[in-house]
Amino acid sequence: MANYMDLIASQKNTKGGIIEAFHAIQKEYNYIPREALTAAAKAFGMSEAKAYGVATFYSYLSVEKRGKYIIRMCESAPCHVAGADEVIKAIEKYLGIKTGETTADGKYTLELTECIGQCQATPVITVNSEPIFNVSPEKIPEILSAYK
Amino acid sequence: MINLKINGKEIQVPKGTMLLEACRQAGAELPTLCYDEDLRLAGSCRMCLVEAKGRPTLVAACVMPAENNMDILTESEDVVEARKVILELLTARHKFDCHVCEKDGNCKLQDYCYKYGVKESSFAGEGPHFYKEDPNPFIERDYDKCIMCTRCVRACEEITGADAINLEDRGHHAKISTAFNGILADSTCVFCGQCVMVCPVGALTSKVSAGKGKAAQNEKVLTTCTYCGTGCTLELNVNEGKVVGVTSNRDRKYSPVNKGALCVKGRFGWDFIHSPERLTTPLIRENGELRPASWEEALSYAADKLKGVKEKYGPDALAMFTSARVTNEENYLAQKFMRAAIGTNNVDHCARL
Amino acid sequence: MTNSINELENDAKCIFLIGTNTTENHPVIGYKIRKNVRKNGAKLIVADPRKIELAEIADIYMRFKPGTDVALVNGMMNVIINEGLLAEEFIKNRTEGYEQFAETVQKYPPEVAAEITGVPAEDIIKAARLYAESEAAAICYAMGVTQHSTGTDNVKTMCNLALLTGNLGRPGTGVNPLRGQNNVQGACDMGGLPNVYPAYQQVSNEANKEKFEKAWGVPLSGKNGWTLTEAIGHAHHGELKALYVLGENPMMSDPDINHVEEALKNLEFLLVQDIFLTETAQLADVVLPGATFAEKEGTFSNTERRVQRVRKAIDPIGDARPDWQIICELSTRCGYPMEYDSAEAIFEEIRTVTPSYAGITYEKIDATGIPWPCPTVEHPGTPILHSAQFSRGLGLFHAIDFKEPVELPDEEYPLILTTGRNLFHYHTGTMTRRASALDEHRPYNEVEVNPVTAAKLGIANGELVRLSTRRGSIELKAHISEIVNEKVVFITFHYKEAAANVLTNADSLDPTAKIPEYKVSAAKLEKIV
Amino acid sequence: MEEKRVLLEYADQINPESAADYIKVGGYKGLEKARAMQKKDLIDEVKKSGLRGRGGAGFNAGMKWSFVPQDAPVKYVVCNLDEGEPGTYKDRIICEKNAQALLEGMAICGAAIGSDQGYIYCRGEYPFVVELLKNAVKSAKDAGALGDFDIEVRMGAGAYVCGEETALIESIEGHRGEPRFKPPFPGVAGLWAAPTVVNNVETFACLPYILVNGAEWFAGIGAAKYPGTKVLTLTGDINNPTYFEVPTDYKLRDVIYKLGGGIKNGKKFKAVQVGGTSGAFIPEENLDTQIDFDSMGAIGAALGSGAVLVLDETRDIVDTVARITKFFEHESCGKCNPCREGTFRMCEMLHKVNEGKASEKDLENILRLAKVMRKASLCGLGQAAPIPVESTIKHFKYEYMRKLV
Repeated sequence: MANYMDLIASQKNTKGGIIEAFHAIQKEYNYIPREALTAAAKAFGMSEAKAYGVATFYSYLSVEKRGKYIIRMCESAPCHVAGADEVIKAIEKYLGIKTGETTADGKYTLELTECIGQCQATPVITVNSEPIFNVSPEKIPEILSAYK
Repeated sequence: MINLKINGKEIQVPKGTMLLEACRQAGAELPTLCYDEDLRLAGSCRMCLVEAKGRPTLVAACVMPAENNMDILTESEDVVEARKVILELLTARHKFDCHVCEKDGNCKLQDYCYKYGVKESSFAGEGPHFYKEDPNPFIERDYDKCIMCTRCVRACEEITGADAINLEDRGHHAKISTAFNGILADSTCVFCGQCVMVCPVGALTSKVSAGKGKAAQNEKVLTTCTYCGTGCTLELNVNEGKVVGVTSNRDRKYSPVNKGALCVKGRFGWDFIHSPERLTTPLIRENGELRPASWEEALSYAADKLKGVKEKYGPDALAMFTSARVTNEENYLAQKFMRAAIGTNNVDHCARL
Repeated sequence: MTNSINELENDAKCIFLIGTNTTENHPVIGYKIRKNVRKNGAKLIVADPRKIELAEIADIYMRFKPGTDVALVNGMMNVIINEGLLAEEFIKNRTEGYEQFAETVQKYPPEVAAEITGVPAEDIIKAARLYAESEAAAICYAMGVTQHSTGTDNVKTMCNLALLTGNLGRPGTGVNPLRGQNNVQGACDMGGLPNVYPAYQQVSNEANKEKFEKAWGVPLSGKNGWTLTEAIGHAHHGELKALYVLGENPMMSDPDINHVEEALKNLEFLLVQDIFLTETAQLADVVLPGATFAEKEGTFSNTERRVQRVRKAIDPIGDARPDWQIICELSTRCGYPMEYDSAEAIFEEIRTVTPSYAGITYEKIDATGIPWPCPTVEHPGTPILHSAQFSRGLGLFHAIDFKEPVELPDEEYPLILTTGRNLFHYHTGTMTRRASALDEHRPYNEVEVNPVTAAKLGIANGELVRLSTRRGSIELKAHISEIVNEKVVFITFHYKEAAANVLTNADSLDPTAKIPEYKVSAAKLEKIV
Repeated sequence: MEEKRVLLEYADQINPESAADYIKVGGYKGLEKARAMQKKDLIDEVKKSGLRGRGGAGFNAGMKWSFVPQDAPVKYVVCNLDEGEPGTYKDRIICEKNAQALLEGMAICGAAIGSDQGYIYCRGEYPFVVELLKNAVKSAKDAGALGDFDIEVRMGAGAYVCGEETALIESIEGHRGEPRFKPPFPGVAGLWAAPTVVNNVETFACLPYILVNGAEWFAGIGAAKYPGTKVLTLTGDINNPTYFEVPTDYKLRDVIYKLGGGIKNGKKFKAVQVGGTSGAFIPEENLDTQIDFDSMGAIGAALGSGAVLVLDETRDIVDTVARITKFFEHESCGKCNPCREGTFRMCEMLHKVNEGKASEKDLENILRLAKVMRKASLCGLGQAAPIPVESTIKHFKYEYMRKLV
């Protein structure tokens, strides 16, 4: 795993690039650990409180530890009318967790997302930002079992 | 110069004047919650909205520069309705405990609700509930009363530069928070209380003053801080003959050095005044112990002693340490006393210490 | 201060802080400096043995060895002279003594200064350029500069720097001592000093003496009195027999407290007037209860010489009385009647004998205080001194060589102890230790010790340790922090339970100002076993 | 009626990352031409084409550029690729099919305003587009196609509000994506307080074609007051849920029944929401409206992002709108009171209606709140959030009424 200091340093010359640094950290850690946030704040000349404010503003950034696979269910109107609610229920049932939670083994985190712009194939979920199209409750076990 | 009309009145203001100021000049004082003349503009509370004829939306007067030929209405039906709805939205989440609130009578939310006749909110529903105890002896943080004007965040950043607080999360989950929503003592907070100073409601109050007198009931006495040499102006809040708190006057005229800003000692370090350890009577040492004495006895005794030493050893056997903490008048008298009454120049104070 | 506080927020383009932990000791001035740096991009140079808060946002931070101020600034001035960054016109028109001064400074090339101070030569060079090349550069210092056996030299050196670059008499410039106490400026202005009457009129000058004899109606002594530190010494030796202490606490604030205690106990009569039974009052023969600032009228003069009103908010507590009334009563009983109706009546008398205050009235400062000199009622006051000329005419350069502090670390006492304040307490703690919230927040003293030193001594953070000097020792908690380097430890002097001045040296006084060397004592730190 | 493909003419025929491929089909000729022109003439040409922003406000692009002070030392060109309107993915399609046209368009804008630095702010939901664009920029730079003009790609992190230009700017600066008050407009003080032109992908991508074929050519396509083509994305109960590029005088009915192939499963049409989740719901009676900005405006709707969400007769309008209010509650930045509290309470009240717990009084409150949000919110998000609610109460009130207690 890359050291967060290196990840921050890689973005150091990106003007205002703390969000880019957060992306780089999240790619490795799946969330932004506290020490990493503090270090990023310092590197970008921002107070820790402000950096925390930035990190908590954006849905795709998290300051809390998350699973290895982050499953996001789109629930915007096009997916909603295509049956997103039923898919969410199926995922919750399959993983045994509620939306917003992480499985006990630390493998999966289930989140809701707004539209991910793949509306040609609703409903859509993403696993670690990779979209999976035309999902249905029945397909869920097969889809998720591929992520070990 | 810009020519515009406010409530039908033609006025002229310099270019760059915000509508808020222009309206003020035209005699229309607008309600504001997020506006603070010492802080960068936010334009977010939307209380100072006015109607600019011909525009599809209402404009926030605090952030809208006056333009030529604007035709502004400050209390039109739409404007009043918008303010009412905003107040109802704020009151829908505000913890109402005015009867025990330190800010009762000095609260902008209360004042505007009164002014616009907002008795109850049409939008009352669930939470949000943000209250979390912050174990520090200075500042009470009750975010169930917060109206998200962000004046505290801006004051912390722009006046003090402590950057201890900012916003966390977004939308209606957004709240004022330190990094990782911790306690102030673990943050970069220096407890200057500038946040308390700018809070327009009862979300941020002084724990030292709690329960000692509601803001509106206190008499305020303008004076100069007793601590360091900066010479900050502050207001002693007096209730029933006791000092119950410190606030500050933010008018440069009355607060030329600090313009209302204080430090933790100035704002929260006043209750030594009523410390039970205060000396309340003269004392005379007798048989090795200090015992209470009357003024007459103590003064005569002391004067006799001083005179005795002077007579026996000469005036230079006496000295006085006057004080860097008492007034000019007292220092003047102290050195005059030593020089004129005793006859020595043995007078000094702790300027060097 | 030669200049005013708000210039540090608005006008200074470069601020050189030396020996001032501004955000803790003058917080509101600290805010202004930070705002100027952040908002207007003012340059900031911080020189301090401790890596204080403002060092974080400084363009250059110089961590110099305590007591080497002269060498550091001489090094900077060497660069300024040799790189031609000096203000030639200003020097020519408004100063004297340059030649001899410059000769001395030539002995301090940055490499030599680096050797003495421990600051890298390139930082000294950078700091010199930054200060000298700024359009308006202000020097601010506090007790970090003055509380040395070379305190007077240090201050003169700061003046040299300002003179050399013409940074005087204009907005945003100046030599600005940040005074630590609410009315230390006023106490000096009012003649609370052994050698001067109000407005710094020398007592040894016959004309002055006559003027005051006339004003006060009695013959006066033309002999300079003793300074506070001298007086303690004379008490020790038995020449001082009676001492009247008004709102001071030498048992906490003076060097080598054990020595002070012996001296005070040696007096025939000790009179203390205070608001609390201070450590000093506990030794008194008579204690008179004075009033706090909330209980009386008057004026304070702040560090920028601004005379401001103090107003009575409440009646004195119990039987306490405003201090001016007590002095009047005492004086009258001593055979010199003093009768004033009010503080304002005293102020009116002050105006008649204090030229710099002559134009100030309570009415004029009802809202906004006025910085002296204010010679006439029409005069608006003087925020900036020396704009046209110096009080003595030409500004005088002083040729000053570096001198080592009196007590240097050795094998037995290998560390340098330096003392000061923290944000939450004030001076000897008489007030703040009794302010409930402040004391709750910072209830005990700590010694700041570098992690390397702590590791060497096997000390853990928060552990109780013993700190000793040749004068004595105290026990307090260790606070492990890189704010100090490996050779320095820092403590505050607010706490009677672990009083800093048990440790400090009463014999290392500045020869002119008689100020003790609080910033350098040789000390040792031990684990308590 | 047929599609008219301008931006997507070579879709799937060229590698979108490759500058060489793009040049082969005539790419970068527009930029060459632009660079040979005086700035003022270039701006005039764009003005004359009638090109209007393909995002929310439909502002004349050339006009917007003309507000940029020419003498400012630093200026920026920012591309808004934060298409967060649910049901919208046309900017992604343009990038995936013709990314170089976007880059060329930005460089043309740079030439017009005198900027050599562009930023593309791509939504965090499209990490693969970020990669694609970075490769495309590299390819163009390597080929020397962009000259001195540099483009940096930044990735958002899940905030719909960053589609608002000033929030987007805040986000590039590394801040919370909270909109700024205007004035000052970005054209005067935008990114890092420098004059900044913000346009979206589709707007920029039109520019090479305008330069190559001339302003008059462009002005002659589609609706006179909103000329050119528009890429639409069809979702919901429609037989062909995909994207189309059509001239702007295309009619809504044709979008649904011709290109879209009509309603799925042979059901009847109930409503269509155009422009994404912030758009109005349009009933059957208005289907013969042209899709251009002004025609849509005339029926109280908006073309917006060009998303077309079709609902069939079986759909529950209140349920759909309740879901939409949840979207706004989630995406409000929280800066201004009417939006932060309004979206929250609107969502609460809509769910109350949807759950059959609301009274007529609640419906009154909903409309009262909607009006104030529309008039008093700081940015477009709060101003548009109540539109789906108001438009459905207007056109489908019976659906609400039947759910009241």
